[in-house]
Amino acid sequence: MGATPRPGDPAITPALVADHGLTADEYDRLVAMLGRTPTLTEVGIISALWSEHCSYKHSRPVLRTLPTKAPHVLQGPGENAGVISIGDGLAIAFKIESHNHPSAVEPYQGAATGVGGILRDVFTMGARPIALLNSLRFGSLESPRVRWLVAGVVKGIGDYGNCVGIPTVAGEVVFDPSYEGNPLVNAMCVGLLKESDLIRAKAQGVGNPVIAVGARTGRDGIHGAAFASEDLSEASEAKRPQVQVGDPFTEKLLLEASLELITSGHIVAIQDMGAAGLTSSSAEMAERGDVGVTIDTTKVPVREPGMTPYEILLSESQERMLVVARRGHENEVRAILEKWDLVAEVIGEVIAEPVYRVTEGSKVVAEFPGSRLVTDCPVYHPEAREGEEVQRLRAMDVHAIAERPEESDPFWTLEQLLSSPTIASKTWIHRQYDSTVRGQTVVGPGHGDAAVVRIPGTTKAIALKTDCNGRYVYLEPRTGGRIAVAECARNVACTGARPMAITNCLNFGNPKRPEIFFQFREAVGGMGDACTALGTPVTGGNVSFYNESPGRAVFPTPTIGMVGLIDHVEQSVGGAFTTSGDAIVLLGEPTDELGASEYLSRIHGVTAGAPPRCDLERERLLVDVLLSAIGAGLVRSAHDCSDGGLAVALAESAMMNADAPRGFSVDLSAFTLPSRALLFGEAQGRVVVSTPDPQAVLQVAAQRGLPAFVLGTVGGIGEDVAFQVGSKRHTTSIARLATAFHDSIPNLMARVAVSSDDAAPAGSTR
Amino acid sequence: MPRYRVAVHIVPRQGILDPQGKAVRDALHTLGFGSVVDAHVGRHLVLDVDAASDAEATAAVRTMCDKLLANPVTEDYEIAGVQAA
Amino acid sequence: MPRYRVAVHIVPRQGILDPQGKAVRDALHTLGFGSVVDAHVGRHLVLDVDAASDAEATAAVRTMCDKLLANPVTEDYEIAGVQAA
Amino acid sequence: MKFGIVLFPGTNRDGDAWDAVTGPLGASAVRLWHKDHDLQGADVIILPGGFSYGDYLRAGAIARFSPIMQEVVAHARAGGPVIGICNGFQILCEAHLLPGALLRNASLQFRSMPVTLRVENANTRFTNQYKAGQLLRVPIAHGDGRFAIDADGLRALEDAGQVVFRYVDRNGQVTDAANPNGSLDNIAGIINAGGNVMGLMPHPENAIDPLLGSTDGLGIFTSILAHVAA
Ligand SMILES: Nc1ncnc2c1ncn2[C@@H]1O[C@H](COP(=O)(O)OP(=O)(O)O)[C@@H](O)[C@H]1O
Ligand SMILES: [Mg+2]
Repeated sequence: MGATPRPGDPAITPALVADHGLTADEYDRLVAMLGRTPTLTEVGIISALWSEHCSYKHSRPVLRTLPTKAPHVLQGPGENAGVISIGDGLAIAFKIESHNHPSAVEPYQGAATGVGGILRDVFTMGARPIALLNSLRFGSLESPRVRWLVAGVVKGIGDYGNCVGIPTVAGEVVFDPSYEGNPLVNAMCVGLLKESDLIRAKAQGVGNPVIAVGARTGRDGIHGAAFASEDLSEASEAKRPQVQVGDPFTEKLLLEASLELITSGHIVAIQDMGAAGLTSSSAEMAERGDVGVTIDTTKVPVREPGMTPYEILLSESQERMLVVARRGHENEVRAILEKWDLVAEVIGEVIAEPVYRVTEGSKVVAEFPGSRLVTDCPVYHPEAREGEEVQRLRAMDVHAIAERPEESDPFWTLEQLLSSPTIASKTWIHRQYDSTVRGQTVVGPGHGDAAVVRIPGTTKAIALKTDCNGRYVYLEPRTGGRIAVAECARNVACTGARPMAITNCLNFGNPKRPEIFFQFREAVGGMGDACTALGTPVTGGNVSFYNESPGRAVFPTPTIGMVGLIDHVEQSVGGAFTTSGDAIVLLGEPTDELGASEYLSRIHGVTAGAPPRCDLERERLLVDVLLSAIGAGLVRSAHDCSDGGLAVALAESAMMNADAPRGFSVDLSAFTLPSRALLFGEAQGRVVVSTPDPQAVLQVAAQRGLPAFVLGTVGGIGEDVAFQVGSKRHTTSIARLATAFHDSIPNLMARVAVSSDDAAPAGSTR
Repeated sequence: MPRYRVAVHIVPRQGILDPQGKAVRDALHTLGFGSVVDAHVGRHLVLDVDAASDAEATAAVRTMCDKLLANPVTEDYEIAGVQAA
Repeated sequence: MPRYRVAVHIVPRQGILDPQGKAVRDALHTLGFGSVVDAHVGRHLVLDVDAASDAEATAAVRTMCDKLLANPVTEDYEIAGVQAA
Repeated sequence: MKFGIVLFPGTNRDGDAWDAVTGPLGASAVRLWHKDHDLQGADVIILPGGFSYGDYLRAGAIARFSPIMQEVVAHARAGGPVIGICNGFQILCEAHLLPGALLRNASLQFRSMPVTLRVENANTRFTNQYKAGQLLRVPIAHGDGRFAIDADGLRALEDAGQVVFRYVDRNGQVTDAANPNGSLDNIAGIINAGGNVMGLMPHPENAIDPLLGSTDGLGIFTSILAHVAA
């Protein structure tokens, strides 16, 4: 047999092939695979499967270098989500994914459907989602368009997760002009399952029915996957109708129905119809199971009449699943879906013959040999060469930049940094996210370096965080990649959790440009170094290339999402000082490093210098010291030094609890560094802890050879803040710092979120 | 200057998922209103505008819809009526 | 049986705070549309109904509004139009 | 003593309510499916939080017509206790078991944060373990929590002591800043004239564990038990 064109199909011309984002070489490859001219439907299928988004054609060889194994890893990369064991027969499934391009075009729906997709990736593993996180990058909040994006994205994330009833517990938001035209919206989901319920998306069992489950298929998002693989441009604006609308209510029903299906024993495999919809889900399930599959598009429940096989296969309608059931159990599957008011239709079958075949009724409209349509995907090894501009910026002597006169008051500088939107309180954002639903959130957003979520029925909890400093990665990709992992591990360890594993979302520009591919290769290398050193294997992730707007790429942003484990939840700690009279201890030591800092960017408008050194051995020691000290009950709060350095970390600990900001006093005169490096430099491997027993903490550090210093004392609520730097003593009120930190983003967002050249409503009008 | 009351309908674009419309239709069916074949939910805006004429008021509201009130990605709008206010 | 398309407006009752209307008005002012004196936002429902006549279709939709579509405590509704669908 | 926790499509805080009554209270509970007509012998009905039917038309509007709600209404009319939390409160208003309505937050944004509540009436079967004027720290998480009612209705509520909780600041004062959603007179929770049906927007079921920051919500559930024991 073989597929034949449908009446009315356009001829396969070079222009049509190019419209599908296929190169001439890729087209030749397709023709060679088939041994004939492809049909339009086949061109559509291949354009989706061989898009960057689905095929990883530029990234696969580099990703292979990452460490992925450890005894606790039950499922590494290659499935819908990674899975690690946390003991007691329980496991955690987790994954992060980008929805950058859809969010740039329609922030509300783009972000909402991003959350929907990542939830499905987790519950298709048999896990019940228990937490959501998000990692966001925007341009400057001074821009009305950016405010419109922020308002829409935040509302979209909130509305979706809130409705499904999964708490959003942590995240990060960074503002930098490099993201102006191309925001990043990465969503992470974490789920809990019994190890015995783990299910994989592998089609099995000849004769087993293939069933479409959930929402009906409409014409939305056709070619979304190919769209995510292009630079944003005028042309992509014109593709706007491809935006998909999410329905979190249906998602909630689908979640319950899917989990019930999985535990029922009536199905053998389940997979989300995500990017490239039915095509990629069915082809990937067949490839993993090493079987053939047939699909009849006339059986697929559709939302609109007259849909062609091409449209049905490539639709990205949301809230749909593909299921392989046990033969003879179709009615049981239907009954479960009906209970949740959803539809299930048998649309195909697993077959022995090694083909992937699509029919429209009895007529074959697409047919590929074996699993070759997945495995024969092209792989590219682009050239990698560091850009000269970056080399020049990195080599700049940032210490030669003169201080501004106002800097003689370190609290002026601190105020500027605390009100920098990247550092300032994100409460305006996360108060729109339900963080308490499910009743297990021990440390929620804004209260600690990582979220802490309790595991019911055990004494355990998991700690969760996303992190990445794109400026570091830009200026020195390998170091930046290492720091992203190390900072995440520090954040997780600050709650008392042992870092266990990571997922990652690699947001980069166009990989065909040598300087971008250099960033990618080096950053992934750095990430791998850190994962090996810290014992946190990579269990999955997502690559998002082409994050560019005309003329510039975003900062390379390999976002890390980490899971840590706490054995005794009552030992976990938050980030805020709690008790007057506690000693403030610095674990790790300051260095004379200023490069790539928020200080340079905010105070001097400079993105330059080398990022701080990252000593992975030291980072590992720091994690160990934190865990021993917290485990011994010595620590009342822990907060790492990151953007803005030591001074910002101290101030944040003092006022993280917005209702009860505390004064404190520190004496830094023992350090002989230039004061701005001491206060605002971003030396790695440091954590500020508060403790009733500083000597014991120093001893724990000394046993492991980690430098540690008693800096001062925590004060009372509303008391003053004092810094002794060199021979000078500076004091200010905590209220001044708290205002800078807490009011910055609300004040900016209070300005109208649309500009006259933006043709779209603020989320607030709906 | 005279004042006009302009009414605008903003509706989900054809072919775009309308979860609200679906919820309404399903609920009406459950309540026994089987005669409802389809339902869509949009917004109904009423704007009071100062303008020299009703044509000018309508033109101004059109511009507002293009710039702010309707989401060009997912919605269509239509001026439903103009009258002196 | 013939099919009718019935349009319904559901609006916040007078005297009840309309924050959406206020948000729309404020946003329009900031965008430079100072001529907008007031704005109100309600819902616009379009129902396709099988009925013997347009009068019957309208009556059916009224019942739906009383029962489900409008909240008698806070909202008013009005049948905005009926036409053969 | 048995709690019946109703599950509508889109309900998502059923587990939280379950944990609150079966955990610290040690009471028994059953889940009640929206398509059923059977309260399974439950003494107290909880309508938990969530987004029943997506809240797509109006929060709570569609759930009100579920088969199980006929039984809940009958139970309430017979004087049986019913408590609606968040979406449950919205459903009770839509079902006319409680007066008024809950509209979109005045900020037009969802609000998830701890609030301070003042107990206005400690003389109900849901609040007898509190003292009048006592301040509670309890989280909220809702987008449609703005309580609205006409002037006569408001006066009737006030006169009969049917306002049970109000949003206040840390000092117990009713202020605009302490009002998270624009509710009329900072009303956070009310009870019916018969004293057996209560609705509130905040989540007492998420304030039952010191590890999660507050145990102030527990009093509602212990009050119910105390009332039955009395
Ligand atoms: N988008 C977001 N969603 C939820 N929580 C967030 C978000 N952004 C920041 N947070 C929370 O705010 C706090 C501060 O975040 P961040 O500035 O990244 O921490 P750090 O001080 O370690 O750099 C954390 O508790 C974090 O989880
Ligand atoms: Mg950070």
